[in-house]
Amino acid sequence: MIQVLYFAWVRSGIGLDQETIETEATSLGALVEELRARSDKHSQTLADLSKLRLAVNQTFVDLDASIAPGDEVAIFPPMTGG
Amino acid sequence: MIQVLYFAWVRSGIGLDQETIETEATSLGALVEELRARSDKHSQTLADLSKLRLAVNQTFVDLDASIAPGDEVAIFPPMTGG
Amino acid sequence: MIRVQAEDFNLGQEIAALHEGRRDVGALASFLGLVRDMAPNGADRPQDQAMTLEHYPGMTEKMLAEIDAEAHRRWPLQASLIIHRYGRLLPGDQIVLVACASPHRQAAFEACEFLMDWLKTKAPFWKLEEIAGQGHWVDARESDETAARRWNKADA
Amino acid sequence: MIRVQAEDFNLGQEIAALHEGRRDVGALASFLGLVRDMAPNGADRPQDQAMTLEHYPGMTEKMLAEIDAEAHRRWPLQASLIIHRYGRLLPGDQIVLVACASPHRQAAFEACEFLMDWLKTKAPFWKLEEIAGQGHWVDARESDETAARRWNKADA
Repeated sequence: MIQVLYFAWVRSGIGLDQETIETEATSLGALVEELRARSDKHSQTLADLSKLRLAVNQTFVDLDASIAPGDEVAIFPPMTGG
Repeated sequence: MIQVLYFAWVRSGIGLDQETIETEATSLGALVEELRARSDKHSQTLADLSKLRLAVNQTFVDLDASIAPGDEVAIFPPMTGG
Repeated sequence: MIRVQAEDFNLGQEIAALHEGRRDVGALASFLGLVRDMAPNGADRPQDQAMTLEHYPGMTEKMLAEIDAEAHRRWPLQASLIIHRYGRLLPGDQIVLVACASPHRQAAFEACEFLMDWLKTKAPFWKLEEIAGQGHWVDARESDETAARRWNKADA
Repeated sequence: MIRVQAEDFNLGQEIAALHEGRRDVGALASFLGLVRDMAPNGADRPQDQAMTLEHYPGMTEKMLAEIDAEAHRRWPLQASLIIHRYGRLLPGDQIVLVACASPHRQAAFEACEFLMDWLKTKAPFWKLEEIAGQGHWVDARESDETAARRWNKADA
Protein backbone atom coordinates (compact mmCIF):
# COMPACT_ATOMS: atom_id res chain seq x y z
CA MET A 1 0.00 0.00 0.00
CA ILE A 2 1.19 3.48 -0.93
CA GLN A 3 -0.24 6.66 0.54
CA VAL A 4 -0.52 9.34 -2.18
CA LEU A 5 -0.94 13.01 -1.20
CA TYR A 6 -2.08 15.80 -3.53
CA PHE A 7 -1.64 19.53 -2.95
CA ALA A 8 -2.81 22.83 -4.45
CA TRP A 9 -4.36 22.49 -7.94
CA VAL A 10 -3.45 18.82 -8.11
CA ARG A 11 -5.66 18.29 -5.04
CA SER A 12 -8.52 20.38 -6.42
CA GLY A 13 -8.13 18.86 -9.89
CA ILE A 14 -8.34 15.26 -8.68
CA GLY A 15 -10.83 16.18 -5.98
CA LEU A 16 -8.95 14.32 -3.23
CA ASP A 17 -6.29 15.40 -0.79
CA GLN A 18 -5.00 11.83 -0.44
CA GLU A 19 -5.75 8.25 -1.33
CA THR A 20 -4.37 4.84 -0.45
CA ILE A 21 -3.28 2.80 -3.46
CA GLU A 22 -2.90 -0.99 -3.64
CA THR A 23 -0.16 -1.45 -6.19
CA GLU A 24 2.57 -3.73 -7.44
CA ALA A 25 4.47 -0.76 -8.88
CA THR A 26 8.09 -0.45 -7.78
CA SER A 27 8.85 2.82 -9.53
CA LEU A 28 7.19 6.20 -9.21
CA GLY A 29 6.69 6.28 -12.99
CA ALA A 30 4.71 3.05 -12.90
CA LEU A 31 2.63 4.35 -9.99
CA VAL A 32 1.79 7.56 -11.85
CA GLU A 33 0.62 5.47 -14.83
CA GLU A 34 -1.74 3.58 -12.51
CA LEU A 35 -2.99 6.83 -10.96
CA ARG A 36 -3.75 8.29 -14.40
CA ALA A 37 -5.97 5.26 -15.14
CA ARG A 38 -8.13 5.78 -12.04
CA SER A 39 -10.42 8.53 -13.44
CA ASP A 40 -10.69 11.27 -16.03
CA LYS A 41 -9.77 13.80 -13.35
CA HIS A 42 -6.63 11.86 -12.50
CA SER A 43 -5.76 11.54 -16.16
CA GLN A 44 -6.22 15.23 -16.91
CA THR A 45 -4.56 16.56 -13.76
CA LEU A 46 -1.53 14.28 -14.02
CA ALA A 47 -1.21 14.59 -17.81
CA ASP A 48 1.81 16.91 -17.92
CA LEU A 49 4.44 15.87 -15.40
CA SER A 50 6.70 18.75 -16.42
CA LYS A 51 4.26 20.96 -14.46
CA LEU A 52 4.47 18.81 -11.34
CA ARG A 53 6.87 18.04 -8.53
CA LEU A 54 7.21 14.64 -6.88
CA ALA A 55 8.28 13.59 -3.40
CA VAL A 56 8.71 10.20 -1.75
CA ASN A 57 8.76 10.19 2.03
CA GLN A 58 9.02 13.98 2.00
CA THR A 59 12.12 14.07 -0.20
CA PHE A 60 12.08 15.45 -3.76
CA VAL A 61 12.62 12.73 -6.36
CA ASP A 62 12.40 12.13 -10.10
CA LEU A 63 9.99 9.87 -11.94
CA ASP A 64 12.49 7.01 -11.94
CA ALA A 65 12.60 6.85 -8.13
CA SER A 66 11.89 3.49 -6.49
CA ILE A 67 8.87 3.07 -4.25
CA ALA A 68 8.07 0.39 -1.69
CA PRO A 69 5.04 -0.56 0.39
CA GLY A 70 4.44 1.97 3.19
CA ASP A 71 5.95 4.89 1.28
CA GLU A 72 4.33 8.32 1.32
CA VAL A 73 4.19 9.76 -2.20
CA ALA A 74 3.25 13.40 -2.83
CA ILE A 75 2.38 15.10 -6.13
CA PHE A 76 2.10 18.87 -6.33
CA PRO A 77 2.82 21.94 -8.46
CA PRO A 78 6.03 24.01 -8.18
CA MET A 79 6.04 25.83 -4.86
CA THR A 80 4.97 29.43 -4.39
CA GLY A 81 5.68 30.20 -0.73
CA GLY A 82 7.65 33.04 0.78
CA MET B 1 37.43 84.02 7.96
CA ILE B 2 37.15 80.27 7.57
CA GLN B 3 35.66 77.99 10.21
CA VAL B 4 37.67 74.76 10.45
CA LEU B 5 36.18 71.69 12.16
CA TYR B 6 38.13 68.64 13.33
CA PHE B 7 36.70 65.22 14.15
CA ALA B 8 37.82 61.94 15.74
CA TRP B 9 41.61 61.55 16.04
CA VAL B 10 42.19 64.77 14.12
CA ARG B 11 40.29 66.58 16.87
CA SER B 12 42.10 64.80 19.69
CA GLY B 13 45.47 65.15 17.90
CA ILE B 14 45.17 68.90 17.43
CA GLY B 15 43.38 69.32 20.74
CA LEU B 16 40.60 71.48 19.27
CA ASP B 17 37.19 70.64 17.84
CA GLN B 18 37.17 73.81 15.77
CA GLU B 19 38.97 77.05 15.16
CA THR B 20 38.37 80.23 13.19
CA ILE B 21 41.16 81.07 10.74
CA GLU B 22 41.95 84.46 9.26
CA THR B 23 43.43 83.63 5.91
CA GLU B 24 44.07 84.85 2.37
CA ALA B 25 44.12 81.28 1.09
CA THR B 26 41.78 80.57 -1.82
CA SER B 27 42.45 76.84 -2.08
CA LEU B 28 42.06 74.12 0.48
CA GLY B 29 45.65 73.05 -0.13
CA ALA B 30 46.95 76.50 0.79
CA LEU B 31 44.76 76.55 3.91
CA VAL B 32 46.08 73.16 5.05
CA GLU B 33 49.65 74.49 4.66
CA GLU B 34 48.75 77.41 6.95
CA LEU B 35 47.11 75.07 9.46
CA ARG B 36 50.21 72.85 9.58
CA ALA B 37 52.30 75.90 10.54
CA ARG B 38 50.14 76.76 13.55
CA SER B 39 51.63 74.23 16.03
CA ASP B 40 53.54 70.98 16.29
CA LYS B 41 50.25 69.22 16.96
CA HIS B 42 48.77 70.65 13.78
CA SER B 43 51.86 69.72 11.82
CA GLN B 44 51.95 66.14 13.09
CA THR B 45 48.22 65.47 12.86
CA LEU B 46 47.87 66.91 9.36
CA ALA B 47 51.16 65.47 8.05
CA ASP B 48 49.70 62.66 5.92
CA LEU B 49 46.71 63.82 3.95
CA SER B 50 46.23 60.37 2.42
CA LYS B 51 44.85 59.37 5.84
CA LEU B 52 42.37 62.25 5.93
CA ARG B 53 39.11 63.29 4.33
CA LEU B 54 38.17 66.87 3.52
CA ALA B 55 34.84 68.66 3.27
CA VAL B 56 33.88 72.22 2.37
CA ASN B 57 30.40 73.30 3.41
CA GLN B 58 29.56 69.69 4.23
CA THR B 59 30.48 68.35 0.80
CA PHE B 60 33.44 66.03 0.21
CA VAL B 61 36.19 67.74 -1.82
CA ASP B 62 39.81 67.25 -2.86
CA LEU B 63 42.79 69.31 -1.80
CA ASP B 64 42.52 71.50 -4.90
CA ALA B 65 39.03 72.72 -3.96
CA SER B 66 38.47 76.49 -3.80
CA ILE B 67 37.57 78.14 -0.53
CA ALA B 68 36.06 81.54 0.19
CA PRO B 69 35.42 83.63 3.30
CA GLY B 70 32.57 82.22 5.37
CA ASP B 71 33.18 78.62 4.26
CA GLU B 72 33.00 75.74 6.71
CA VAL B 73 35.96 73.41 6.24
CA ALA B 74 36.14 70.01 7.97
CA ILE B 75 39.10 67.65 8.29
CA PHE B 76 38.61 64.12 9.58
CA PRO B 77 39.67 60.48 9.17
CA PRO B 78 37.87 57.98 6.92
CA MET B 79 34.47 57.24 8.39
CA THR B 80 33.68 54.23 10.52
CA GLY B 81 29.94 54.44 11.13
CA GLY B 82 27.28 51.83 10.60
CA MET C 1 14.82 28.16 14.59
CA ILE C 2 11.92 27.08 12.36
CA ARG C 3 8.25 27.83 12.94
CA VAL C 4 5.31 27.00 10.66
CA GLN C 5 2.14 28.46 12.09
CA ALA C 6 -1.28 29.93 11.32
CA GLU C 7 -0.93 32.69 13.92
CA ASP C 8 0.58 36.10 13.26
CA PHE C 9 4.00 36.96 14.74
CA ASN C 10 5.54 39.99 16.41
CA LEU C 11 8.57 40.96 14.33
CA GLY C 12 10.13 43.16 17.03
CA GLN C 13 9.96 40.45 19.67
CA GLU C 14 11.30 37.80 17.30
CA ILE C 15 14.29 39.91 16.22
CA ALA C 16 15.03 40.96 19.79
CA ALA C 17 15.05 37.32 20.91
CA LEU C 18 17.87 36.62 18.43
CA HIS C 19 20.31 39.07 20.04
CA GLU C 20 19.09 40.05 23.50
CA GLY C 21 21.49 39.15 26.26
CA ARG C 22 24.27 38.57 23.73
CA ARG C 23 27.35 40.70 23.14
CA ASP C 24 28.77 38.96 20.09
CA VAL C 25 26.15 39.77 17.41
CA GLY C 26 27.24 42.68 15.25
CA ALA C 27 24.82 42.34 12.34
CA LEU C 28 21.23 41.20 12.05
CA ALA C 29 19.60 41.12 8.62
CA SER C 30 15.94 40.30 8.26
CA PHE C 31 13.23 39.99 5.65
CA LEU C 32 9.50 40.37 6.11
CA GLY C 33 7.12 39.18 3.39
CA LEU C 34 3.61 40.62 3.30
CA VAL C 35 0.42 39.90 1.35
CA ARG C 36 0.11 42.52 -1.38
CA ASP C 37 -3.07 43.88 -2.83
CA MET C 38 -3.80 41.57 -5.75
CA ALA C 39 -6.57 43.44 -7.57
CA PRO C 40 -5.36 44.68 -10.95
CA ASN C 41 -6.61 48.13 -10.12
CA GLY C 42 -5.46 48.52 -6.54
CA ALA C 43 -7.78 49.98 -4.01
CA ASP C 44 -11.18 48.93 -5.37
CA ARG C 45 -12.44 46.02 -3.32
CA PRO C 46 -10.25 45.42 -0.28
CA GLN C 47 -12.76 43.18 1.47
CA ASP C 48 -13.06 40.86 -1.52
CA GLN C 49 -9.45 39.72 -1.48
CA ALA C 50 -7.66 36.94 0.35
CA MET C 51 -4.67 34.70 -0.04
CA THR C 52 -4.73 31.17 1.34
CA LEU C 53 -1.42 29.45 1.93
CA GLU C 54 -1.53 25.67 1.74
CA HIS C 55 1.45 23.57 2.80
CA TYR C 56 2.58 19.98 3.24
CA PRO C 57 2.77 19.44 7.01
CA GLY C 58 5.87 17.52 7.94
CA MET C 59 7.73 18.07 4.69
CA THR C 60 7.54 21.84 5.19
CA GLU C 61 9.31 21.68 8.54
CA LYS C 62 11.81 19.16 7.17
CA MET C 63 12.71 21.34 4.18
CA LEU C 64 12.95 24.55 6.24
CA ALA C 65 15.24 22.80 8.72
CA GLU C 66 17.44 21.59 5.83
CA ILE C 67 17.58 25.06 4.28
CA ASP C 68 18.43 26.59 7.65
CA ALA C 69 21.17 24.03 8.29
CA GLU C 70 22.65 24.73 4.84
CA ALA C 71 22.78 28.48 5.63
CA HIS C 72 24.68 27.71 8.84
CA ARG C 73 27.13 25.57 6.87
CA ARG C 74 27.76 28.34 4.36
CA TRP C 75 27.96 31.41 6.61
CA PRO C 76 29.17 32.11 10.16
CA LEU C 77 25.72 32.59 11.69
CA GLN C 78 25.15 32.96 15.40
CA ALA C 79 21.38 32.63 15.17
CA SER C 80 18.71 32.35 12.51
CA LEU C 81 14.96 32.29 12.33
CA ILE C 82 12.38 31.27 9.75
CA ILE C 83 8.70 31.81 10.52
CA HIS C 84 6.22 30.98 7.76
CA ARG C 85 2.46 31.25 8.13
CA TYR C 86 -0.23 29.17 6.45
CA GLY C 87 -4.00 29.57 6.19
CA ARG C 88 -6.16 32.42 5.00
CA LEU C 89 -4.48 35.85 4.97
CA LEU C 90 -5.57 39.31 3.87
CA PRO C 91 -3.70 42.10 2.05
CA GLY C 92 -1.24 43.73 4.45
CA ASP C 93 -0.88 40.57 6.55
CA GLN C 94 2.55 39.19 7.41
CA ILE C 95 3.44 35.92 5.64
CA VAL C 96 7.08 35.16 6.33
CA LEU C 97 9.95 36.37 8.49
CA VAL C 98 13.56 35.36 7.95
CA ALA C 99 16.39 36.71 10.11
CA CYS C 100 20.12 35.99 10.40
CA ALA C 101 22.57 37.14 13.06
CA SER C 102 26.31 37.18 12.45
CA PRO C 103 29.39 39.08 13.56
CA HIS C 104 29.56 40.59 10.04
CA ARG C 105 26.98 42.27 7.87
CA GLN C 106 27.85 40.62 4.56
CA ALA C 107 27.26 37.16 6.03
CA ALA C 108 24.00 38.25 7.61
CA PHE C 109 22.68 39.76 4.36
CA GLU C 110 23.77 36.88 2.13
CA ALA C 111 22.39 34.19 4.41
CA CYS C 112 19.08 36.04 4.65
CA GLU C 113 18.77 36.29 0.85
CA PHE C 114 19.81 32.68 0.48
CA LEU C 115 17.14 31.52 2.92
CA MET C 116 14.43 33.46 1.07
CA ASP C 117 15.57 32.23 -2.37
CA TRP C 118 15.73 28.59 -1.34
CA LEU C 119 12.54 28.80 0.70
CA LYS C 120 10.67 30.08 -2.37
CA THR C 121 11.69 27.10 -4.50
CA LYS C 122 12.15 24.26 -2.00
CA ALA C 123 9.58 24.67 0.79
CA PRO C 124 6.20 23.08 -0.07
CA PHE C 125 3.87 26.07 0.17
CA TRP C 126 1.26 27.08 -2.41
CA LYS C 127 -0.68 30.31 -2.69
CA LEU C 128 -4.34 30.47 -3.64
CA GLU C 129 -5.46 34.00 -4.51
CA GLU C 130 -9.11 34.94 -4.17
CA ILE C 131 -10.43 38.10 -5.78
CA ALA C 132 -14.15 38.79 -5.70
CA GLY C 133 -14.93 35.13 -5.05
CA GLN C 134 -12.70 33.83 -7.87
CA GLY C 135 -9.84 31.66 -6.66
CA HIS C 136 -6.73 30.82 -8.65
CA TRP C 137 -3.45 29.17 -7.79
CA VAL C 138 -0.43 31.42 -8.12
CA ASP C 139 2.07 30.21 -10.73
CA ALA C 140 5.68 29.67 -9.77
CA ARG C 141 7.93 32.33 -11.25
CA GLU C 142 10.99 31.65 -13.35
CA SER C 143 12.67 34.60 -11.62
CA ASP C 144 12.46 32.71 -8.32
CA GLU C 145 14.13 29.68 -9.91
CA THR C 146 16.84 31.93 -11.31
CA ALA C 147 17.39 33.58 -7.93
CA ALA C 148 17.69 30.19 -6.24
CA ARG C 149 20.17 28.90 -8.82
CA ARG C 150 22.71 31.63 -8.10
CA TRP C 151 23.49 29.84 -4.81
CA ASN C 152 24.37 26.56 -6.53
CA LYS C 153 27.94 25.65 -5.79
CA ALA C 154 30.33 24.92 -8.62
CA ASP C 155 31.27 21.66 -6.94
CA ALA C 156 27.72 20.60 -6.07
CA MET D 1 13.14 58.89 6.58
CA ILE D 2 16.41 59.86 8.29
CA ARG D 3 17.02 60.05 12.02
CA VAL D 4 20.31 60.78 13.83
CA GLN D 5 19.80 60.44 17.56
CA ALA D 6 21.42 59.56 20.89
CA GLU D 7 18.34 57.63 22.09
CA ASP D 8 17.73 53.96 21.50
CA PHE D 9 15.01 52.89 19.05
CA ASN D 10 12.32 50.20 18.98
CA LEU D 11 12.95 48.09 15.88
CA GLY D 12 9.52 46.48 15.86
CA GLN D 13 7.72 49.81 15.99
CA GLU D 14 9.94 51.35 13.32
CA ILE D 15 9.46 48.45 10.88
CA ALA D 16 5.72 48.34 11.53
CA ALA D 17 5.42 52.06 10.80
CA LEU D 18 6.84 51.43 7.31
CA HIS D 19 4.03 49.09 6.23
CA GLU D 20 1.10 49.42 8.63
CA GLY D 21 -2.10 50.54 6.98
CA ARG D 22 -0.64 49.80 3.53
CA ARG D 23 -1.61 47.01 1.17
CA ASP D 24 1.04 47.50 -1.51
CA VAL D 25 4.23 46.52 0.34
CA GLY D 26 5.24 42.95 -0.45
CA ALA D 27 8.82 42.93 0.84
CA LEU D 28 10.57 44.64 3.71
CA ALA D 29 14.30 44.08 4.19
CA SER D 30 16.07 45.48 7.21
CA PHE D 31 19.47 45.58 8.84
CA LEU D 32 20.28 46.11 12.51
CA GLY D 33 23.85 46.93 13.56
CA LEU D 34 24.86 46.25 17.16
CA VAL D 35 27.90 47.01 19.31
CA ARG D 36 29.97 43.84 19.57
CA ASP D 37 32.13 42.79 22.45
CA MET D 38 35.54 44.26 21.57
CA ALA D 39 37.79 42.52 24.11
CA PRO D 40 40.15 40.13 22.35
CA ASN D 41 39.15 37.40 24.74
CA GLY D 42 35.41 37.82 24.86
CA ALA D 43 33.59 37.70 28.13
CA ASP D 44 36.26 38.95 30.54
CA ARG D 45 35.42 42.54 31.42
CA PRO D 46 31.97 43.51 30.18
CA GLN D 47 31.74 46.63 32.34
CA ASP D 48 35.06 48.00 31.07
CA GLN D 49 33.98 48.34 27.46
CA ALA D 50 32.23 51.09 25.58
CA MET D 51 31.99 52.48 22.07
CA THR D 52 31.49 56.19 21.52
CA LEU D 53 30.13 57.31 18.17
CA GLU D 54 31.11 60.81 17.14
CA HIS D 55 29.54 62.48 14.13
CA TYR D 56 29.48 65.73 12.18
CA PRO D 57 26.08 67.29 12.95
CA GLY D 58 24.55 68.76 9.82
CA MET D 59 26.74 66.91 7.34
CA THR D 60 25.58 63.57 8.74
CA GLU D 61 21.92 64.33 8.04
CA LYS D 62 22.82 65.79 4.64
CA MET D 63 24.79 62.70 3.58
CA LEU D 64 22.18 60.25 4.87
CA ALA D 65 19.46 62.14 2.98
CA GLU D 66 21.58 62.00 -0.21
CA ILE D 67 22.23 58.28 0.21
CA ASP D 68 18.55 57.64 0.84
CA ALA D 69 17.53 59.67 -2.22
CA GLU D 70 20.01 57.73 -4.35
CA ALA D 71 18.49 54.42 -3.17
CA HIS D 72 15.05 55.67 -4.21
CA ARG D 73 16.43 56.61 -7.65
CA ARG D 74 17.94 53.18 -8.16
CA TRP D 75 15.18 50.90 -6.80
CA PRO D 76 11.36 51.02 -6.70
CA LEU D 77 11.08 51.70 -2.96
CA GLN D 78 7.81 52.54 -1.26
CA ALA D 79 9.40 53.54 2.03
CA SER D 80 12.83 53.59 3.62
CA LEU D 81 14.32 54.35 6.99
CA ILE D 82 17.79 55.10 8.32
CA ILE D 83 18.26 55.54 12.07
CA HIS D 84 21.83 56.03 13.30
CA ARG D 85 22.75 56.63 16.92
CA TYR D 86 25.65 58.65 18.32
CA GLY D 87 27.13 58.96 21.78
CA ARG D 88 28.39 56.38 24.24
CA LEU D 89 27.13 52.82 23.68
CA LEU D 90 27.81 49.48 25.34
CA PRO D 91 28.24 45.96 23.91
CA GLY D 92 24.86 44.65 22.80
CA ASP D 93 23.46 48.14 22.17
CA GLN D 94 21.74 48.98 18.90
CA ILE D 95 23.73 51.36 16.64
CA VAL D 96 21.99 51.54 13.30
CA LEU D 97 18.76 50.44 11.63
CA VAL D 98 18.19 50.50 7.88
CA ALA D 99 14.95 49.28 6.31
CA CYS D 100 13.52 49.29 2.77
CA ALA D 101 10.00 48.47 1.63
CA SER D 102 9.24 47.50 -1.97
CA PRO D 103 6.77 45.42 -3.93
CA HIS D 104 9.61 42.95 -4.66
CA ARG D 105 12.16 41.28 -2.44
CA GLN D 106 15.22 41.71 -4.65
CA ALA D 107 14.80 45.49 -4.69
CA ALA D 108 14.27 45.59 -0.93
CA PHE D 109 17.39 43.51 -0.24
CA GLU D 110 19.63 45.34 -2.70
CA ALA D 111 18.58 48.80 -1.54
CA CYS D 112 19.14 47.81 2.08
CA GLU D 113 22.66 46.55 1.36
CA PHE D 114 23.39 49.61 -0.74
CA LEU D 115 22.32 51.94 2.08
CA MET D 116 24.56 50.15 4.56
CA ASP D 117 27.56 50.07 2.21
CA TRP D 118 27.29 53.75 1.31
CA LEU D 119 26.51 54.79 4.87
CA LYS D 120 29.70 53.07 6.06
CA THR D 121 31.90 55.02 3.67
CA LYS D 122 30.05 58.31 3.15
CA ALA D 123 28.31 59.25 6.41
CA PRO D 124 30.60 61.17 8.82
CA PHE D 125 30.58 58.91 11.87
CA TRP D 126 33.64 57.74 13.80
CA LYS D 127 33.92 55.01 16.41
CA LEU D 128 36.04 55.33 19.54
CA GLU D 129 36.50 52.01 21.32
CA GLU D 130 37.28 51.96 25.01
CA ILE D 131 38.57 48.81 26.64
CA ALA D 132 39.70 48.93 30.27
CA GLY D 133 40.11 52.68 30.13
CA GLN D 134 42.15 52.66 26.91
CA GLY D 135 40.50 54.47 24.03
CA HIS D 136 41.39 54.05 20.38
CA TRP D 137 39.78 55.18 17.16
CA VAL D 138 38.56 52.36 14.95
CA ASP D 139 40.32 52.24 11.57
CA ALA D 140 38.29 52.31 8.39
CA ARG D 141 38.33 48.94 6.66
CA GLU D 142 39.31 48.35 3.07
CA SER D 143 36.53 45.76 2.85
CA ASP D 144 33.99 48.53 3.47
CA GLU D 145 35.46 50.57 0.61
CA THR D 146 35.33 47.52 -1.63
CA ALA D 147 31.73 46.83 -0.69
CA ALA D 148 30.76 50.43 -1.45
CA ARG D 149 32.50 50.41 -4.83
CA ARG D 150 30.41 47.53 -6.15
CA TRP D 151 27.50 49.98 -6.44
CA ASN D 152 29.42 52.37 -8.69
CA LYS D 153 27.66 52.71 -11.98
CA ALA D 154 29.53 52.11 -15.19
CA ASP D 155 28.36 55.49 -16.46
CA ALA D 156 29.08 57.41 -13.24
